[in-house]
Amino acid sequence: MCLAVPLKIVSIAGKHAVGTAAGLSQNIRVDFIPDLKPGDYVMVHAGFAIQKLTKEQAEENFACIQEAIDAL
Amino acid sequence: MCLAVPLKIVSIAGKHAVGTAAGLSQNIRVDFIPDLKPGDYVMVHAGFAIQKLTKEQAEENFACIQEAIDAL
Amino acid sequence: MLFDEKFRRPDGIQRLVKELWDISQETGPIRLMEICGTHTMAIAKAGLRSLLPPSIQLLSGPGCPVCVTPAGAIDEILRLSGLPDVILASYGDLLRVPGSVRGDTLLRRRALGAQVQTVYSPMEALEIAVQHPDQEVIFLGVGFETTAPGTAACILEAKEQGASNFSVLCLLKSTEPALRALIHAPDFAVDGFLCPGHVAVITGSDAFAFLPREFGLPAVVSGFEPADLLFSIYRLAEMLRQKAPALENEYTRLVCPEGNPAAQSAMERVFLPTDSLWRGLGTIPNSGLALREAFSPWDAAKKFGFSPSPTVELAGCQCGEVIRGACRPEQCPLFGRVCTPADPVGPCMVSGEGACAAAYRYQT
Amino acid sequence: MLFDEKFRRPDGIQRLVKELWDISQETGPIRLMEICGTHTMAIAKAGLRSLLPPSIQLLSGPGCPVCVTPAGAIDEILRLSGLPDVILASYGDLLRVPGSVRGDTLLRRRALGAQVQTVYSPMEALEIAVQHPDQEVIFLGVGFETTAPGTAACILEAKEQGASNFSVLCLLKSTEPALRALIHAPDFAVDGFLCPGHVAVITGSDAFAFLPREFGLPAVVSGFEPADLLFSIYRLAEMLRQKAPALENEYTRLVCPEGNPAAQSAMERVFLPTDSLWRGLGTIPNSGLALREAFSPWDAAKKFGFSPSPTVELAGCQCGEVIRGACRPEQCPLFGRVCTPADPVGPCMVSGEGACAAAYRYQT
Amino acid sequence: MEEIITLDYGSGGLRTSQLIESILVPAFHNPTLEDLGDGAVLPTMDGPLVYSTDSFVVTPWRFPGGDIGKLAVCGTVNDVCMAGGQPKYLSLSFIIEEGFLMEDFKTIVNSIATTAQLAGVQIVTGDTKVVERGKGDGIYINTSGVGPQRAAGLSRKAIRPGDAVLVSGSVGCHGAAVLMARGEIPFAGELLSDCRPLHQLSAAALEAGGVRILRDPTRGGVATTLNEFVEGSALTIELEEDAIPVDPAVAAACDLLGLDPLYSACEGRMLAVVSPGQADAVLDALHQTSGGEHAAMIGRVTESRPGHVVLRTALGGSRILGKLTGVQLPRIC
Amino acid sequence: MEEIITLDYGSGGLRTSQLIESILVPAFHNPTLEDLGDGAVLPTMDGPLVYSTDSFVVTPWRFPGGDIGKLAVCGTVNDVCMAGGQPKYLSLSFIIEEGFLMEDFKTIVNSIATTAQLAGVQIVTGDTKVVERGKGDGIYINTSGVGPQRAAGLSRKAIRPGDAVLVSGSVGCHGAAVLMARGEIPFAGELLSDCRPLHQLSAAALEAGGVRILRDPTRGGVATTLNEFVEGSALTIELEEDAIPVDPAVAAACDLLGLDPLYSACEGRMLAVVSPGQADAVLDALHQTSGGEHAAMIGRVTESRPGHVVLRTALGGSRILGKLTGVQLPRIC
Ligand code: SF4
Ligand code: SF4
Ligand SMILES: [Mg+2]
Ligand SMILES: [Mg+2]
Ligand SMILES: [Mg+2]
Ligand SMILES: [Mg+2]
Ligand SMILES: [Mg+2]
Ligand SMILES: [Mg+2]
Ligand SMILES: [Mg+2]
Ligand SMILES: [Mg+2]
Ligand SMILES: [Mg+2]
Ligand SMILES: [Mg+2]
Repeated sequence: MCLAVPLKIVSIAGKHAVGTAAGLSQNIRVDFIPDLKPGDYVMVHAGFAIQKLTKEQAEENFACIQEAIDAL
Repeated sequence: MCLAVPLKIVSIAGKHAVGTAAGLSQNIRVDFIPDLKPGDYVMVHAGFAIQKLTKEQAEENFACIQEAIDAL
Repeated sequence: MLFDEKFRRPDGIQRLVKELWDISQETGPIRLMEICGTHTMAIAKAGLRSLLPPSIQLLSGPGCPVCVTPAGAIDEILRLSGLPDVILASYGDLLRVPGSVRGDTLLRRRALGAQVQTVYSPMEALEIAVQHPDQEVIFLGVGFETTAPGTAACILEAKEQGASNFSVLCLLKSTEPALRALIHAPDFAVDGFLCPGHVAVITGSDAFAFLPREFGLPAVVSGFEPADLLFSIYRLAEMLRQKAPALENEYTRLVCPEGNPAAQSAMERVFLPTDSLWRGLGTIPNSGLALREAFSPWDAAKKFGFSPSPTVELAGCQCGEVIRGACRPEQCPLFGRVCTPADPVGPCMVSGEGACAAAYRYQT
Repeated sequence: MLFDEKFRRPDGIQRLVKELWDISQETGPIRLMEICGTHTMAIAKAGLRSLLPPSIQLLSGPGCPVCVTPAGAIDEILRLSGLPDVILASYGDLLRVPGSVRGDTLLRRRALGAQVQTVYSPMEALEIAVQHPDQEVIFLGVGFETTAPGTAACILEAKEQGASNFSVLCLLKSTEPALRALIHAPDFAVDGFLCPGHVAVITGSDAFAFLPREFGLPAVVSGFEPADLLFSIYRLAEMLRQKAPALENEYTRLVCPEGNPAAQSAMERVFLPTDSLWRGLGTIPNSGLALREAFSPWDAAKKFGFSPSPTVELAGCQCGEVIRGACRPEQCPLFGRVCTPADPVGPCMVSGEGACAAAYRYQT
Repeated sequence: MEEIITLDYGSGGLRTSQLIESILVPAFHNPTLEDLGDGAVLPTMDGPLVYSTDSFVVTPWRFPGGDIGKLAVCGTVNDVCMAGGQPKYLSLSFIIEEGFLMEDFKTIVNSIATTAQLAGVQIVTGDTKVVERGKGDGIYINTSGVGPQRAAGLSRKAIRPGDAVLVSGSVGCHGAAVLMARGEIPFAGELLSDCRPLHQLSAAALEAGGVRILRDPTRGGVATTLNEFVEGSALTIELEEDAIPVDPAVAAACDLLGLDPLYSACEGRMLAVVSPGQADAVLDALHQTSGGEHAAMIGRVTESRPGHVVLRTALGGSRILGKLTGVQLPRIC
Repeated sequence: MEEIITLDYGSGGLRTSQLIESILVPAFHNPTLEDLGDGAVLPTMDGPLVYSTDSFVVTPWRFPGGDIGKLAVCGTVNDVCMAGGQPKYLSLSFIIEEGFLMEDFKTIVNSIATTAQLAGVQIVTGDTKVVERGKGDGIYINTSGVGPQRAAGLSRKAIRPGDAVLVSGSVGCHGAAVLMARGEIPFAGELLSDCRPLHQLSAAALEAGGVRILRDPTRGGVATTLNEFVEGSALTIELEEDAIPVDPAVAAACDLLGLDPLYSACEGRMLAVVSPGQADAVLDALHQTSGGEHAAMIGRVTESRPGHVVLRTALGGSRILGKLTGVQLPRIC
């Protein structure tokens, strides 16, 4: 029930925005994400963006795990 | 629009009655036919009996016509 | 069926037919009009025309409720079919009749989502209303005197039950005013009338006495079996030969001079005469029946409005002339080319035995 | 997809797996519970269990909103589905869950004529209400903290629009009280928790700090990709080996300690904590969310009543025990004989990756 | 709680398999079907084949004298027979509206199995779809059928002046029975559909010889079917009203609504046009075959009114019988 | 006023003839059909025949990459191909809800004609029914198909340990495209159905040799179809997740709704189990045939978990893929 997917924002109008993934687009609500710009990435659950997502954070996250594995 | 069929009355309850023909039965209204008894025949149009019909009248009617034809 | 069997296959038909051929030699062309749509059907079904001499012509008059309902009224009915939560209950006959737009019928509207149910009796329509308390049921009350008493009884019943979601769009018509209008038309050319037997069951045969009395036209109230019809036609021809126009009642097994008083009084209680618009005949004073004031809550015209435009008719359609006997179907410019039974323009092509439909099948 | 690709096919998996086998040699049997139903799905889809040593057991906890909704609540929902002019809008998940009568589900009710529409977002439910002004639309608001903010936003929007035919049956639940109840249960036997990443996006990872702090249980907030899950399991095992229980956040790309303040404040504006009934856990104080007084017009429980019987459960079903980790599916007397994926008795057999459905497929 | 058919049964998954394995395969058991592949492999049949299909949407699904299952077998069996074939294999495809009672489905399946056995055909391949509530009418069935050609050259082109027109029994029963079951005829009473397989009657006629064309007068009835025989040709079919067998109850029901039995559907009657020399032989053969006891010669082929069907009435008059123009009897097969 | 289909078109009367003569016969013109009898007479076909049927109830009737007409031809053509036949003749039966636009009907008929030509099959017999408003869903189509057997012995019983499992292209596109067209996937964008006839691909595979069984993974998808291959047997199918071609948009759409492309229907993909020695040859043949460019070997037959389909995940784990339990993707074919 907490399924969420990452989408790329292509346009914003107030609380409404359009996000895309793999060539598909979806109308979503962005009530809970301040300072959103087209080009940003968000995690979307049940039609609502619940958090912003950046490439840097994802890479940092992955590097952290990789580092720990490498240390085994 | 003035299609009518002769039915034989099998039962009566107030303004309602059941008529039959060729083994089929139909619920009809008999608002306009006083003194109706089971066994009587009626002419039915759009669910309403519009007139009583007797074997004697039918035979008399036919005899009349036949007589006129025979006289030709 | 029942007692009618012997009226179907009578002896002596040959003699009657021969007599008609003989008469027609003497009289020259005879134009007889059957008023009742059911007569038209019965004549066609028995193949009567094929037995008659060519000089005895049978014309189909204004006695099919469908054929006389003007396009403007159908337009209004189509409008009603589009109202939300409205169920129209109608005799099947009306479903194929187009309004002022060709092909726009209740059948089409139903295919597109309108709620239209066919009924056999007005009482069925009232039952539908009881079964669907959240919807408005409008019964399309077409017909003549035969149908009017049942419609009246249904309205009385609705009032008694306090049915608040039921109403009748009263399009009932009276025979006599229409016949008078027809006779007064400048192009009137009918020599005698086959009078509607089941109308006469209600009105009494005397209701047609004005035809010989006022207009010198022979008239026979006829039944619906082959023998009834052939014999009645013979009587009309014979009266014409004798130049002795009178009213005769061939249908004595069912019709008496004064009609059915209980049925008449039901009509009387519920309806008032009103002016009415007929296809091909225009507006005829006192030729329609309207609900009396006391029944306004069951009057669909008051509940939902009803203002048929008197002018809209399908361009080119001569149904009015055909009904008046002033034009043969083949003379209509649309006949057979634009207007066919599969794709009818006017109501006379709609019914399988309508004047135009019948003529279409016989042209080769 | 997007940035998640590399979390799907990470290098070094073999080393992680080997490490887990090594750890389990030292620690002996380890019982870890994933709380979130989406974690359960992701673990199954990645085939993670097949990689773990048999002594590391993954249990599916009370984090599937469907599995924790008691039969009495479903009965009430089924009742609502039978009200005239009511459309239920629901996430698909709920449609197969039986109430207290086996096989009686929303799917069945819909097949028999009830109006039940599946939606992906609460906003879709509100749109249905706008499109059907003559009907009452009830949104079945199940879910945890991830879902609650959107539900709150939807209710705020309904109020703003003055939508009078829309309401929410609020069955939202809170994670922390359920975990506390679980831990306090006499048969509690879990060694560490895989904490729900998307719940933590909203609440912040700090919301799970009570697990090590108060109960000495290691806890890792985890993402949903194979690498996330395997690494988080490794961290839990490692903390158990080290006997150093702590809260760790594996899902740093999305989860911060304090969560999403805008989402929290929407929840705060609309909801109040309330006691709530859980399947298998009974009534837990303050474990549910109810609409505040100001939103009563949009509260389906107030509009249509909602009194789930706390006692009705399907006879024999051990779903409650399974959810608590107190009973393995195979130990349920109905498992595999009476209760199968094609004909499920309890909610744990309903979902394709529910604990019982998964166990069923793996027994041969 | 009554068991119903839900969307799951059409999912292609577990429930679909259940339905096939627990209800359909046992009912129709035969080696070809049991393979359950994407299609059936039929043993070699020599010579040309006859192939036909029909969908059945009759409402209500159960009517006096039959049900949609019996109808679905008869309809296609009869079409294959009428086209000169010997029906051997049927395909069977259901479109079920969710909420349909499992018990009713079983009844229909049994009726299919019984009728198939009676008609000597095997159900060898099939399909089941379930549609959402409100997107169907309980159940629709499609069948197709195939079998070796028994007689070649049956065609309207073979009809000649002087040929006799035969019917295997009374006309219009099915249409009237269904209308009554629908409540469209405001009558109650026993009015049985004529629904039955025509494999024996058609075989008997073909064996007797001289058959130009066979046809089962389904939708549109006898009048429409006969029109199809002659339309656009130089030929006329002249019928004798008195010779056409009509059940009195059917006549009564039709009279009431102003309908004509000649336009009412039959689902177990056969029209045959037969060479003059063989007409009596064919009629005898029909009389001696079950279901043909009331077969009658109802007319002749002439050239009096090219392209038309003419009815000689009991009165001695005549009228042209056109094709049905539209739904007289709504949805009856 | 837009022309619509009314009950009259299904009456069996004039309108029905009009529809057949002005739309259907011209679209499908072939000598067998033009006879317009109760059934078609098919020329002699030597040897055993393959025979199959399916009804098509997809909603909406038009979807990206096809429509119900194309689907109805492909579905049956493919079933005949998968059962080892060479489809030659189709029957075609419509159930139309009154009010359906004539224009849309013509579009569908054209699509059927085009696809039939592409697939090398002739429409030889058919039927048209019209049902009342609210008793259908625009249009339903049934087709059946028949043709000579091209390869005998294709059967799950022929599968052996060591056999290779091949798929002709990416999986699950049709199911996802239809869900999106229905608005069940709250996405917009181009997601094309894979709907296409498999006559060439199946011919190529059979020609290359070593084929044990063919199947098009329609309802229930790849996972359910493969389960049907091994259930109740001593065999296992082991799939490699990484080897299974999945379109990124399909993956994205499925992810969003928690669905699995392995359970999503294909309508133009072929699963083949092939003997180990011929696997490469078959794969080459598929690669060289239109529609098979992305064919892949996705797994092997083993005996590790009798009766089950096992997926080796990208992570190196494994999971059992069961049959679909119920509607995951409602009504998609
Ligand atoms: S042919 Fe058609 S248009 Fe002309 S009068 Fe007759 S019904 Fe009207
Ligand atoms: S096997 Fe079925 S009845 Fe038993 S606990 Fe699991 S879901 Fe409940
Ligand atoms: Mg009715
Ligand atoms: Mg939806
Ligand atoms: Mg297949
Ligand atoms: Mg057929
Ligand atoms: Mg047929
Ligand atoms: Mg199938
Ligand atoms: Mg036929
Ligand atoms: Mg098939
Ligand atoms: Mg198929
Ligand atoms: Mg047919």
